Amino acid sequence: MDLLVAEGLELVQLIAEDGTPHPDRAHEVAHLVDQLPALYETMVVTRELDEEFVNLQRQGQLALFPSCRGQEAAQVGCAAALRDTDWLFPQYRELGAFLHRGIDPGGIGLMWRGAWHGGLGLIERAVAPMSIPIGTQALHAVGAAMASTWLGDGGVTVAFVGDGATSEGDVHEALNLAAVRKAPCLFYVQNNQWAISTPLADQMAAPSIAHKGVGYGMPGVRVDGNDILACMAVVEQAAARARAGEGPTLIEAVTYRLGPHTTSDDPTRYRTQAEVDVWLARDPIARCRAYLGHLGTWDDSLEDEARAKAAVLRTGLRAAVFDAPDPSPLELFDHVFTEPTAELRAQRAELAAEIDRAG
Amino acid sequence: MDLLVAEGLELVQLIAEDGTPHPDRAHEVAHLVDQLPALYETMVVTRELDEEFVNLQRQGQLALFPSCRGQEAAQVGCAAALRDTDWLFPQYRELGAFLHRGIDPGGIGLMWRGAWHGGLGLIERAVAPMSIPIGTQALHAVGAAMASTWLGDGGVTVAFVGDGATSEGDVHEALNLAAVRKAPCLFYVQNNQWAISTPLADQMAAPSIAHKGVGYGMPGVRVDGNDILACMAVVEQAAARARAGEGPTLIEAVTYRLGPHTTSDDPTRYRTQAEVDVWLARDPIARCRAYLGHLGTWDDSLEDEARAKAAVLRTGLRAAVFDAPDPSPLELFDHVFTEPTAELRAQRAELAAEIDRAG
Amino acid sequence: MAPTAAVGEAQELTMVQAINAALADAMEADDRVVVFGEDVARQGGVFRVTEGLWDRFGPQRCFDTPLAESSIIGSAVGMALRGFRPVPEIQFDGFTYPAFDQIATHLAKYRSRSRGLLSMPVTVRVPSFGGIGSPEHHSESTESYWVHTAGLKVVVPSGAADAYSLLLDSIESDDPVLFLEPKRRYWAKEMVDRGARREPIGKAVVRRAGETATVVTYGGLVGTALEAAEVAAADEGWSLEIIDLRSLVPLDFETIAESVVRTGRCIVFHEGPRTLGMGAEIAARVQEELFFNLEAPVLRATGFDTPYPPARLESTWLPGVDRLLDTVERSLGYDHG
Amino acid sequence: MAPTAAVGEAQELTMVQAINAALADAMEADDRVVVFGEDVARQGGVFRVTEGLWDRFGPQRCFDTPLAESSIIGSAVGMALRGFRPVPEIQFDGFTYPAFDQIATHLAKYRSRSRGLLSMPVTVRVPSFGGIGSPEHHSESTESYWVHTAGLKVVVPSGAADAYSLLLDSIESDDPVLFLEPKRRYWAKEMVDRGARREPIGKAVVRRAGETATVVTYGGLVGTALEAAEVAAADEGWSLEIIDLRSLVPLDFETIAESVVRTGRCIVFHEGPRTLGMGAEIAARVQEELFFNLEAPVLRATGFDTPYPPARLESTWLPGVDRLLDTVERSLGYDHG
Ligand SMILES: Cc1ncc(C[n+]2csc(CCOP(=O)(O)OP(=O)(O)O)c2C)c(N)n1
Ligand SMILES: Cc1ncc(C[n+]2csc(CCOP(=O)(O)OP(=O)(O)O)c2C)c(N)n1
Ligand SMILES: [Mg+2]
Ligand SMILES: [Mg+2]
Repeated sequence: MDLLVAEGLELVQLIAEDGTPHPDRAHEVAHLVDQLPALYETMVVTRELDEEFVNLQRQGQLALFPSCRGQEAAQVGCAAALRDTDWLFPQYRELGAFLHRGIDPGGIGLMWRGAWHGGLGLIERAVAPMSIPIGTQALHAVGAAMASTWLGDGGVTVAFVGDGATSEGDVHEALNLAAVRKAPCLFYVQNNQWAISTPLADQMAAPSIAHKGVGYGMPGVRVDGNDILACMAVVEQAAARARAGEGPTLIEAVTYRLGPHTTSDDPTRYRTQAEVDVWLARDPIARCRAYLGHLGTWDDSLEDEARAKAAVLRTGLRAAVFDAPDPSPLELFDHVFTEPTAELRAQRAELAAEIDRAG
Repeated sequence: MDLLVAEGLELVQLIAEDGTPHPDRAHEVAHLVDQLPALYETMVVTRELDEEFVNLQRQGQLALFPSCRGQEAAQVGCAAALRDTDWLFPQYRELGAFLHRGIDPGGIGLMWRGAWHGGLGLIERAVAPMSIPIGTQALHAVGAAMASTWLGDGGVTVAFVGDGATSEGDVHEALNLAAVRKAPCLFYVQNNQWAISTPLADQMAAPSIAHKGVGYGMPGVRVDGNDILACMAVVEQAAARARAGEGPTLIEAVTYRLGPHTTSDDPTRYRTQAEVDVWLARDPIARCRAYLGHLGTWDDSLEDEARAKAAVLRTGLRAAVFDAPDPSPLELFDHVFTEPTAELRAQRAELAAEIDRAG
Repeated sequence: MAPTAAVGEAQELTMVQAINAALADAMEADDRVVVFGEDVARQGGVFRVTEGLWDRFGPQRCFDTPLAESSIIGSAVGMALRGFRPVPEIQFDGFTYPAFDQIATHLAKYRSRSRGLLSMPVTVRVPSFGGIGSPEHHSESTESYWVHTAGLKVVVPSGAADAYSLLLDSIESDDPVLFLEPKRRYWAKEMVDRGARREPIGKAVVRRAGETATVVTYGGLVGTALEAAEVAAADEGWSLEIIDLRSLVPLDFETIAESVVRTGRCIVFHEGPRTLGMGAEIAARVQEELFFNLEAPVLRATGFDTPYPPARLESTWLPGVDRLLDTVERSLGYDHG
Repeated sequence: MAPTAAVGEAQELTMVQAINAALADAMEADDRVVVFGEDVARQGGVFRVTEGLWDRFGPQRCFDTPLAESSIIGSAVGMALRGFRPVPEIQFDGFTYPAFDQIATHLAKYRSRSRGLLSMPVTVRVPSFGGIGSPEHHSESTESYWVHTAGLKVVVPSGAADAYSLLLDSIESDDPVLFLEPKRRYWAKEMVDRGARREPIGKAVVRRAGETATVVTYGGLVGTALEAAEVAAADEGWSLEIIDLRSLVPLDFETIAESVVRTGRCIVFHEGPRTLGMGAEIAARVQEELFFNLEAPVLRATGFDTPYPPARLESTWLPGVDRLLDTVERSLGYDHG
């Protein structure tokens, strides 16, 4: 089964909304199914930590947090189909991918606390710092993918972008450059239907985001982003294609942002509860669980273990973030250049003196 | 005949390379054919003036000139299918369109002489100043098209861009915005195969530029840019569609830049004469003439009249440009703002004094 | 939405409400005024600055754009060219950068390129500057970029009343204006009279008269400077003169000069990085034109030459009362040369 | 392509040849160095600066990009992150603007954002400044934008020998460098020793010693200043000290100070618009740190606050020998305060 048919605009789905397996394709994804119990756990942990981040924000411990609730399958499924050495270039909402990579939630928390830009502990796991300016990271991903080819490391690079991001010039330039250079780069668009208050219909007029592949000469695939198996299968094929030197793929993972844009946002200003309810019924975690039930591999202990693991991580996150001491403001002067200039040394001394005087 | 079929990726051609009419479509374009003798003249005049601009550059009268040789049908055909009040947003190579609009070649010449940016006498004819930063004018066109809708003036706006320009983020953003707003805007891409030394194959990997329409939800049409009748027919239909409120169209006019990128360029560094020869054989002017011959409407006096008119315009151009006096440098201070600021008045006085002292 | 009141009757408004009122009044007065940007319509803007405009003026006059800043400015250029008066919003300071090309190469240069034939009456509203604990790229001081770019006016209100009046002036101006709104003063209240205009663009205002030294500032730091002046008066007996520039282009150098001639000392106070911040230009001008009047060099109390810090560090990094008063003290430490 | 010569043997090269030689030597020395941009490969660049690199190092190390400047810088960021040392070219100064966002939000901030974990050894080469009769947007002085943006080094060579040495230093530096090449000096020749390095980035050089006044300049105007100094010596008996900054970040303030302490007079000479041009920063610094040493205010001989003029007007608009000497005269007109 080739999921990357050039104008493959039907939604790839391997698990139906009620959890039943796709009638014909079970054998093709057998090798992925084994991973599902572990990934189920990651999704549950993602959901729970997401909740903890929101709590911490409410308690004044974080400045802001963008919840990924509803997008767990899209994120965990993507990360799971890759190698741990494949570089990821996230936007900011990819908690599920971060956790699958084994990134310490505390390093994410410190970013949202406002302790350091971009997050800590990501780079060490081949994940670029979170990128706030929408779409810009897609170009970094292409450059990194070109570098991978030159290094011959067999790596695939993934640019995570949102549906809103597809409007930015940088994402266009990234898709085009990747296609021209046949860079081993996947463009993984989480179409969560909204860019803050702007629905996809005000963002673009194309029949789907995946349709944009045609104009770049790369496959465009539309996958059910709430179906973890489908996400894995599509990413696996696209990654294999990229590793084989056949170039980039544009993947649209159709999903939904169940929460507000960030903790500062009030989505009731622009969307109805009825719409949210439709998507609540399509919960990716419940779907995975139902699927495992259909396969007969579900076991309640899986849930218990996931919750237990989540509890530990929640505690760890709270410990890392709650009233965490701030870095020294003087450190800011140390990272502007390899060596601070004379001017920066002088300014550092000025601030140090000011801090001293203030006691 | 609907030339704007959504994925219409066959080349629209109404006159075969040897000048024979399309076997089935003659009746459909009958209303355009009447204009051809006049347009033939405009093409000849364009070719001749183009030559004169190049001469003037060689004589040190112009700093630079980008020849449109080979693209006359694409340009004149497009302009001819529009109303004179439809705004055009050119790149810089659109001499044929300018002449069809009745713009004084002298105003174009003064730009290339370096007397004033953007050209003189364009705005008065609903043509925006020439735009050097590639692709940027496409966004102005969309804004102007939106304004047209609000004004209810029934106008269509045309963004001229090159094949190279399609890589720029701005062109993407323009296509997307126009599609979302259903702006009455045509994107007229003259695919002349080269962006300075960069061939289309290094610019993009899509099967054609017209294929990009799909990703924006607008028709993408590929037309033979050396077939003036086809260009007119396609633009006419796209303009009618836009005027009817049905939104923008992406038109790829496939043509060739027979000359160097500009008078500073040496194309032998990057392309073969054999390639140029192929396109020399497809000369748009000769094709139009042969077509008129096939129709039986050709008359040698047409050629004579065109040449005579061209001669007059060449003389006019030389007169306007040759050793033309420069504007006063002090004028620069007058157009920065509606009213010069105190600082600008002071600087203007400074320069005036400096000029005085220098005698 | 701004509470309604009869024209001519002053109301207490936050800066958010005042800007909202100015937009509504401008749209009411001239139907060529259109407001657009990311999330400005349905949502009323992430700071609610455009709240209610979509409802009141309809989706043609107030609309959401795709997420693409270059297209926001580029399309505004096209609208202006066809006679409209666009008032685009760029959601945050740092997101003007993707639109930098359209601003610098077109918005700023169209009048000049067209030899005065085409005006660019575009007011680019930008929630700007730091101080509210935002994530990266949401706290940038962008004014130096615009001030250096010939052809742009740059307006920075310090409070609600000025924001109302200066925004109306900006929208009515035929020149392009970068209207930088200090987010940290968005919720500060002031009496706003919708029936009257204050000093026009290009006129600075002395917010507090003094003799000891002149503090030149703008935007969010005007309030901080006034606070510092209180402290200085109480603790040190200094009397600081505080000048609110209100617009950086045009720069009201006369008001600065008139003050510095009296005080002999000048401190520029702004939050962006010091090198080539607005303080550099003012210092250069003051020393050039008032060389013999200065008792001390013009000094700068500013942000540092680092990227804007993460939220937890911003209050230390930002110039506040202490940095300003330390700088005044340094100025006073100079004896006659 | 640069004429070949044995290493260590000085050759007379144009600046174009010297830059070409530096690129070739850097690519030879380190295969992580990659050169790309619009028309740099087959064509060898519109100024032939990259001529021969594609042939010699192959299409992986030297390649043409699509026409999209943001992608040129954005992809360079990604390459740097994976250990390469990209040397992208932006074809002309004015076309850095579409890449402004990638430069300001990422190239400048990645090291800081990653808390020092990731370096950005990217050298952005930009044929820059005016003086050669180019069309609109091809003659911009962009340095103020980069100098104000924390995290970027800004290097501007004035001649072939410096261009060679400073470019190698830039490519070897782990910090991002905006390398602004003064097009008007592209064809000027100088002896270049490929075996040796000159003063490093961050070190200014006194190109001519003098006592009457200090002229601080860089890039294409260094030659003009030296010319002016000759005229001034011959006609007026003035002895001008000419400082070539070579890099604007880091700024070698020590060399400026050492000179101004002696001369008591300082003129900054650059071609970009005056307001917030580099002259503003230098004037601000000099008056701040050398207040008691100045006999006259720091003055600026610069371009004007207008868009860059059309080619026929540029020679009048640009600061030349006359404007500089008028300004020196103005400086000398100040008596002790
Ligand atoms: C260049 C830029 N413009 C605007 C913003 C403000 N902003 C932050 S998130 C966002 C919406 C992003 O939507 P999408 O790409 O769909 O991602 P999602 O938030 O839905 O995950 C906007 C407009 C930004 N961060 N960067
Ligand atoms: C933003 C920008 N980048 C680079 C250039 C330099 N440049 C001038 S023309 C050109 C090629 C344009 O190619 P295309 O769009 O195909 O138009 P053509 O010249 O073929 O008509 C380039 C790269 C420019 N003018 N603007
Ligand atoms: Mg989204
Ligand atoms: Mg072309």
